[in-house]
Amino acid sequence: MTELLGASGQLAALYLLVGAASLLAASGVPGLLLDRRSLWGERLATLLTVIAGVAGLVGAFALLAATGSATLELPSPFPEQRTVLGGDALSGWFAVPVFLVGALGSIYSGAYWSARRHPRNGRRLRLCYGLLLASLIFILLARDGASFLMAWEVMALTNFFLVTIEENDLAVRRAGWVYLLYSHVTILGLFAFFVLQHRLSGELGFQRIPLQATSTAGAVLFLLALMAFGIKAGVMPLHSWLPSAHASAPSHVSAVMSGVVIKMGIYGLVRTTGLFGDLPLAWGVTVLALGAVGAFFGVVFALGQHDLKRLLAYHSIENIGIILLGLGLAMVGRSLGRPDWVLLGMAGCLLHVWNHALFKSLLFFGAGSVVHSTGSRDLEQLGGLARRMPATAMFFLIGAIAICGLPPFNGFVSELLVYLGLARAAVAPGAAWAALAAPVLAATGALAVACFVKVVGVVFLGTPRSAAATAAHESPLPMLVPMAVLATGCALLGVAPGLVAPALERAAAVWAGAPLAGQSLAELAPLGWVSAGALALVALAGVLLAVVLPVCRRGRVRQPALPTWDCGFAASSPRLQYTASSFAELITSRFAWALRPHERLPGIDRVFPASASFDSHVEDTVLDRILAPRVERARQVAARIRAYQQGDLQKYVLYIVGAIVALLLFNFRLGGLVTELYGR
Amino acid sequence: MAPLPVLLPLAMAVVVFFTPSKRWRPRLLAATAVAHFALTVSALASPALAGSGEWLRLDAPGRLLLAVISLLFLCCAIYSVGYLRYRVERANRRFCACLLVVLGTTSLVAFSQHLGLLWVGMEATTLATAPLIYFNRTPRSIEATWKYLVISSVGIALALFGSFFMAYAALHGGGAASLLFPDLLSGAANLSRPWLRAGFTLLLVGYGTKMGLVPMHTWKPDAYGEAPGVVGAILAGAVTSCAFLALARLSQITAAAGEGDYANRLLVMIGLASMGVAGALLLGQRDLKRMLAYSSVEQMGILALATGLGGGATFATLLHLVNNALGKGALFLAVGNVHRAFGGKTTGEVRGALRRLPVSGTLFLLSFFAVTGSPPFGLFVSEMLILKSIFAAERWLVGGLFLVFLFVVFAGMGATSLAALQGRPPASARASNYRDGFATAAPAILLLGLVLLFGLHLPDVVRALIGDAAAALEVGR
Amino acid sequence: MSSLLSSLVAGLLLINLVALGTSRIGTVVRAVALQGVVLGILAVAAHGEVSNRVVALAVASILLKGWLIPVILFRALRQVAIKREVEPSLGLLPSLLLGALATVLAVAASSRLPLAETRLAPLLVPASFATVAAGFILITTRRKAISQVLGFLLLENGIFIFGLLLVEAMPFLVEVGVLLDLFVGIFVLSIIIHHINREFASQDTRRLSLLKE
Amino acid sequence: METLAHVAALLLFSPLLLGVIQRTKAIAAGRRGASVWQPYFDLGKLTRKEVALSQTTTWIFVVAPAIVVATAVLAGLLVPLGSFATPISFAGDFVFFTYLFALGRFFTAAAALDTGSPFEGMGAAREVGFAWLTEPAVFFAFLALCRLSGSLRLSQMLRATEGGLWLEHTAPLLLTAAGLFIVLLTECSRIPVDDPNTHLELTMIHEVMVLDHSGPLLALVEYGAALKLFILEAMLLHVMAPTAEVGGWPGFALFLFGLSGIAVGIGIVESVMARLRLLHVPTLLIAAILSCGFAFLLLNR
Repeated sequence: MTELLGASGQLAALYLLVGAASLLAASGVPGLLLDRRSLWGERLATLLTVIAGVAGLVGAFALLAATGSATLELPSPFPEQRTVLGGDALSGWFAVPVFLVGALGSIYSGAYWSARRHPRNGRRLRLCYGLLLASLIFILLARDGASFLMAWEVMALTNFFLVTIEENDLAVRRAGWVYLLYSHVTILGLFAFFVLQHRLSGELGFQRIPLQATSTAGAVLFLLALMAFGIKAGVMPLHSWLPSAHASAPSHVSAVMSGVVIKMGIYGLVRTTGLFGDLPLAWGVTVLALGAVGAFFGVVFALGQHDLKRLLAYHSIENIGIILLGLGLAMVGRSLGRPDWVLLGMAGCLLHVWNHALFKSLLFFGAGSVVHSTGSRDLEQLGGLARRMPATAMFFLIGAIAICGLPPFNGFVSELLVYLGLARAAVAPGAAWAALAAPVLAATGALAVACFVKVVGVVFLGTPRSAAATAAHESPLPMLVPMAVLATGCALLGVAPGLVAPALERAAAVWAGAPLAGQSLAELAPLGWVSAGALALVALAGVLLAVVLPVCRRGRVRQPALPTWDCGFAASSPRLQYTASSFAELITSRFAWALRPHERLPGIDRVFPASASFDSHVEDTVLDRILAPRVERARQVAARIRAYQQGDLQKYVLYIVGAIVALLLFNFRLGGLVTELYGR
Repeated sequence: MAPLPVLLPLAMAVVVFFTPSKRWRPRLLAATAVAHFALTVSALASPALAGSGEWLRLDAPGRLLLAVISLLFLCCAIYSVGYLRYRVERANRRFCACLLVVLGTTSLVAFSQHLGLLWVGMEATTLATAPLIYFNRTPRSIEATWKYLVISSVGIALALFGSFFMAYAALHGGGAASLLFPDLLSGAANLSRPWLRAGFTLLLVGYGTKMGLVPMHTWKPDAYGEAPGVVGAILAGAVTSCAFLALARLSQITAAAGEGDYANRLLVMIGLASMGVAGALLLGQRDLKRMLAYSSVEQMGILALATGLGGGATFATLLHLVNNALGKGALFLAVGNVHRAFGGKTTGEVRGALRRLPVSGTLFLLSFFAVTGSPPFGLFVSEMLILKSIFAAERWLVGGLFLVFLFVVFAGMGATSLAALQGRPPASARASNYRDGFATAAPAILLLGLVLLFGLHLPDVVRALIGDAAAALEVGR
Repeated sequence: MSSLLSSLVAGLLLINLVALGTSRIGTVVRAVALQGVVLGILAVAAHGEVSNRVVALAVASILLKGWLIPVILFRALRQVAIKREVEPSLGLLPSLLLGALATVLAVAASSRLPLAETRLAPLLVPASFATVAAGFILITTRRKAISQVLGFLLLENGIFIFGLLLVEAMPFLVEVGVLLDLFVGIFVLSIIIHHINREFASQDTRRLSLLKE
Repeated sequence: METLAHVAALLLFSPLLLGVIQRTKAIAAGRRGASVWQPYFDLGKLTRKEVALSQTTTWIFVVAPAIVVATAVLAGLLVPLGSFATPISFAGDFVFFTYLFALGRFFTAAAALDTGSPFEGMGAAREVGFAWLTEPAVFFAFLALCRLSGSLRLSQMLRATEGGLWLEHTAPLLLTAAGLFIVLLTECSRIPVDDPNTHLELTMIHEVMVLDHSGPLLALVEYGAALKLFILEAMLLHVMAPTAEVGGWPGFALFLFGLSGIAVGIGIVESVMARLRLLHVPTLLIAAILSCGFAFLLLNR
C-alpha cells in the first residue's frame, strides 16, 4: 500500500476532525439564544453543520489516505489514566458517512422540521442533532475506555431525546423508553467490557489484548462486546428497540440513526474483534450465523410491515445482517489463515456500511418526503404518488434498487464481495460450510426485491388509496437536493467501486493488525468488470429505450388513454388494488410461525354476509412474545418484595431484631467465636 | 473546646430560634451557612484551625466529610430561602433552627475522634431532623416522623451498645478501654475478637439504620416522602455520609484487628441486599420522593459493598460518597420544585414536568441520569472504579449482581421519572404560583454542575482531599 | 457486697418481667422509673471506690429516669387519657414467657462470651442482654405508641447496665451526652405522641400505616 | 467471430425454442399445430401494432420491458454456448448473472403494479413470491459447480464436466440438473408451475402481469421471455451433458440442437403434466433447493 500522507498530515487530519466535531456540537447552541420561531437559528445550525461536514469529510478522507494512526493525549477524570484520541483509516472510513449524512440531514430538516412549523421542539431537536453527530465522531476517535463510554452515552442520550421529540404521543414515549432500556444494557455491557479488558490487559482502552482469546476471560469479553454492540447495531435477536425507535423519530433523524448511528455498533465490533491477537473459529462462525439469521428474518419481518418507516427499519436489521456476514467471513478467514477471505469479507463489510448509509438515508429521506406531503406512514393509505411527486419517486426507486443489491447501483458491489469470499470458502477444502451463507443471502436478496417492489408499487404506483394521497404534492428543494446527492453517491459507487479500493484495503489492514501480505482487492474482486457490466447494462437499456420511447411518443399511442384493462370486471376501484399486506401474504403466510401476525378475521355466518373488514399487523415477536412476559414476571416478583414494606412499625423493628440475630448467628456459624473460646 | 464549625451553627440556632421576624430567619440561616463554608474552607486550608483536641480533631476523612456537609448545606440554605418564600403559611422557626442544629451536629460527627462522641453527634442529628420531617404537619408527616424517630432511636441505641462492646473488647484485650479511633487502631491487634465481632455487627446494624441499609431502611421512604425536598437532600447527602464514615472507620479498625474478612463479608452481603431490594421496590414505584428514598438505599448499598471489598476501592468509595451527596442533593431539590409546581408527587398527579418547569424538569432529568451512573457524570467514574476493584478482587458473581442491580434500578427510576417528565400536564394538576427562581434553581444547578465536572475532570484539590482521606482509611488494613 | 449486687441485678430482671407482664401502662411507667433508680444505685454499688464522677452520674440518671421522664410520660398519659394496653399483638402471658426465655438465653450467651473480670461482668452482662431483649419485646408486641416508648426506655436501660462495666472508658462528657440525648429523645417522642393523639384520635399504632408500598 | 456467433445465436435462435415447445405440445395433443417459426411472426406483428397506455401508468411501465430485454441480453453474454469462449467472463460473474434477472423481475413486477389492476398485482405478488425460492436453488447449483470446477467464472463452472469429470460426479450433476430444470420451468412460467396459454387470469402468474402491455412493448416482453428460456436452457444443457467434449463449430451446432432437444422435453412435460395448485408450487421449489443443496453436500464428502 502506498503512503499518501505523512504522520504530521495525519495528526492535522485528526485535529481537523476534532474541530469539525466541536463545530457540530456547537451547531445547535446559537439557536438557543434566538427566538424559538426565528429561522436564523436553524439556518445558522445548518450552515455550521455543513461547514463542519465539509471540513470533516476532508479530514476523514485524509485519514483514509494514510496507513498507521495518529494519537493525541488529554487529562482524564480517572486516576492514572489519560484520555487518548486517535485517528486511523478505520475511524476515517466510519467518519465519512457521519459527516455526509449529517450535513445532508441538516439541510433536509430545514424544510422538513422548520422552526415555523415546529417552534416548540425545533431548538431542542437541532441542539441534540448536533451533539449526536459530534458524539459519533468522538466515539470513532476515542482510544481509551473512559472517553469512549462518555461519547457513547452522550450519543445514546441525545438519540433518546431525538426519538422522543414528539413526546405527546404515547407510542413515541413507549418507543423511547424501550430504546433507553436497551441502550442502558449496552452501556452496562460496555462498562463491564472495558473493566474486564483493563483487568486482562492493564490498559483501559483499545489496546491489543495480550492473552490468547481462547481463554474463558477472552470469550466473556467477546460475548460482552457482541451483546453490547449487537444491541446498538440491531443484530437479531437484540434488535427489538430498533423498529419503533426509527419509526418514531423525525425522518431525517431516522436517516441518521439508521444510516450512521447503528453503524457505531458495527464499528465497535470491528474494533474489538480487531483487538484480539488470535480469533477462535467459533467466534467467526457465531457472527456468520447471526448475520445469516438477521439478514433473512430482518427482511421477512419487513415484508410483514405496512408502516413505511417500520418497514425500512427492519431492512436496516437485514443490512446489518449482511454486514455481519462480511465481518464473520473475515473472522473465519483470520482463524483459518486465509488473508483473501479476510480482505474480501472486511471489504464487503465496510463497503456495505457506506452503501447502507447512502441508500438507507436516501430511502428515509424519501419516506419523510412522503410523510411530509401526505401526513401518513401507512402504506395502505398511499398510492399513485409517482405522478404527484415524480422527483421523490425517482430517488426512492433508485434507493430501492440499490438496497436490493441490484446492479448498476452500489448495493450490488458489496454483496458481490461477500459472495466472492463465500464462494472461495466453497472452493477451499474443509471450509465449505461457510459457503452455506450464500444461498441464504440469495434468498434474502430475492425477498428484498419482493419487499421493495411492494413498497414502490403500493406507495408510488397505481392509483391513490386515500384523499391525502390524492392531494399529495412534490416536496421543496431542500428536501430533494439531499436525496439527489445520495442517489448520485449510490450510482457512483455502483459504477466505479474501484475508487475506494485502496481505502478499503487500508481499513481492512487496520483491522487485521498488519497489511495483508500480497492481497489486493483489484486482484481478488473484478471491480473493473463490475464497472464495465454496469455501464453495459445502462447502455443497452438506453439503446432499447431510444428505440421504444419514440414509438410510445409518436402517434402510435392509442388516444384517448383509457383506464387499465379490468379483465371484464366492471366497477373497478382503487380500493380493489392489491394492498401491501395482500401482496406480501404469499410469503408472510409461510413465516406465520415467526411473525405471529395479529389478525382479525370476519366470520361468514349467513348466506349474504354483511360488509366485513379484515386486518392483520405484525408486532415485533421478540419484544412482545418473548421479553414482555418475562418482564411481567419480574414485576410480580418485585411486588412480592413490596409486601414487606407494609407500613407496620412493629414489623419494621422486628426486621432490625431479625437482622441482628441473623448476623450474630452468621458470626457463630463462622465458628470464629468457638475457636476463640476453646483456642485460649 | 469544641471548634467553631460546630459551635457557630449551634449558637446561631439559638439566635434564629429567638428571632421574631419570619423573613429574617431564612436569611440568617443562609448567612450562617456561608460563614460555615468559609470556616470549613479555612479549616481545610490551614491544619491549625482543624482543632487539636484529642477527641475533636479534623483528620483527613473528617476534612472530606466536613467539606461535603458544608457545601451541601450552603446550597440547601440558599434553596430554603427561596423555598420558604413559597411556604409563608408555615411557621419556619423550628425549621430554620433545627437545620442549623443538624449542621452543627453533623460537623461534630466530622470532628469527633471518639466513638462515643460520634454517637452523641449522630443521635443529636437524629433528634434534630425529626421536627424537619414534621414540617408539613399532616397526619402522613406525623406518621413518618414517628416511624423515623422510633426506628432510628432503636438503631442508634444498638450503635451505642456496639460502641460499648468495642470498649469492652479493648478492656478485655487488657489495654486501656479507650474509644479514641487512633488508640483503637493502634491497639487493634489485641482487641478481644468475639466482642469485636459482636460490636461491629451491632454498629453495622445501628449506623446501617441511619444509612438506610436493608433491612433497616424501612423508615427511609416514609421520611423522605413526607419531608420537604431540602430536608431529604440533607438526610440523603449529609446524614447518611456521616453514618457511612463511622462505618468506614469501624471496618478499618476491624480489619486492623484481623477480622477484616468477617466484616467485609457482612458489608458485601448487606450492600448487595440493599441494592437488590431497592431495585425491586423501585420497579413500578409511583411516588417520586419514595423513589428518591429507594435510590438512596441503593447508593448506600453500593457504598457498603465497596467498603466490603477490603480497602481496594477506598478512593472510589469516597469519590462515590461525594458524588452521591452532591447528585442526590441536586435530584432532591429539583424534585422538590416539581412537587411544589404540581402540588403532588405521584405519577398520577405529575406529568409533563418538562413542559411546565423547563429548568427544574431538565435538572430532574439530568440528575436522574447522573444518579443512575450514566457517563459523563461523576457517579459513572466512581461506579466504574468500584466495578474495577470488584473484578480486580475476582468477585465475578458480585460484579455480575452489581451490574444487574444497577440496571434494575435504572429501569425502575427511569419509568417513574419519565412518566412524570414527559407528556402533557394533566388537566387535574392544579395551577400553582411556583415558578423557577434563582434561589430554587441555582443550588441544584451548582450541585449538578459539580457532579458533571467530577465526571469530566477531577480537580487536583478534590483529588488530593479524597486521596488523603482514602490513605488515612487504608492505614492498618 | 456481691450479695447486694446480685440482689440488685435480680431486681432489674424482675422489673423487666413486671413491665412485660402487666397491661396497665401506668404500672409499666412506674416499673421503668424504678429500674432507673435501681440502676443509679447499682452504678454506685458496682464500683468499690466511690468517686464524685460516679456519684454525679448516678444522681443524674436517678433524677432523669426516676423522676423527670416519668413525669413527662405521665403527662402524656393524662393527655391521651388511656389506662391500659388492650389487645397487644402478642398476649401478656406469651410475652412474659418470651421475656423469661430471653433472660435464660442471655445468661447462656454471656456464659460463652469471654469476660474480662469475674466480679461484675457475670452479673451485669446477662442482665443487660435480658433487659435489651425485654425492651425489644415491649416495642414489638405493644400497640400503644407510649408502650413503645417505654420499650425503648428498657432498651436504653439495658445498654446503660452494660455501660457500667466500662465507666472509665466512657468520658464524662459522653455519659452526660448520652443522658441528654435520652432526655431530649423522650421529650420529642412525647410531643409526637401528643400530635398522634390529636391527628389520629387514637394511640393505636395500627392506625399509623398510611405510608406503605 | 465466436463472439459474433454467440450473440447471433442468442438474439436470433431464442424465439425458435418457444416455437419448438408449442409444436411439440401440438403434436403430442394430436394436432398439426403452428410452425416452429410462429413466435417470429408474432413478434413482428406486435412491433407493427399501436401502443395502448392506461391512464394510471407512469414511465416505469414503459421502461420496464426495455430493461427486461437489456438484462436478459447481458446475462446471455455470460453463459457459454458450446465450447466457444464467452464474450464476458469474470470471477463472480454468476452473481451478476442472477442479479440481472432479479433486476428484470423487479421492473416487470413494478410495471404490473403500475397499472393499478388487482389482477396484475396478484401476478406480481406470485412472481416475487416464488423467486425467493428459486434463487437459493440456483446458488446451491452454482456453489456445487464452483466446488466442482474450482473456479468462480461461469464459463469455467459450466464446463466443469469436461475431461471425464462427468462420469465421476454423475450423481451430484444429475441432482443439480434436476433442480435447475424445476427452476427453469418456474422462471419461464411453464407447466406445472404456470400455464402460459390459460385464459383464466386468476390462475396466471407471468401472463397476468403483462396483461396491459401491448404492441412493441408486449413484443419486448415476449422476446425477453424467449431470451430467458434460451439462457436457462443453455445452463441446464451444460450441466446435463459434457458439452465441452465436442469443440469448434460442430460442437456449437450440436449445442443449439441440444437446446431444441430440451425444448422438446419441456413440451412433452407440458403435455403430460397438469398444472399444480398454486399452494403446492413452493413445495416443488423447496425440492429444487434440496436437490441442488444435496449436490453441493455430496461434493463436499
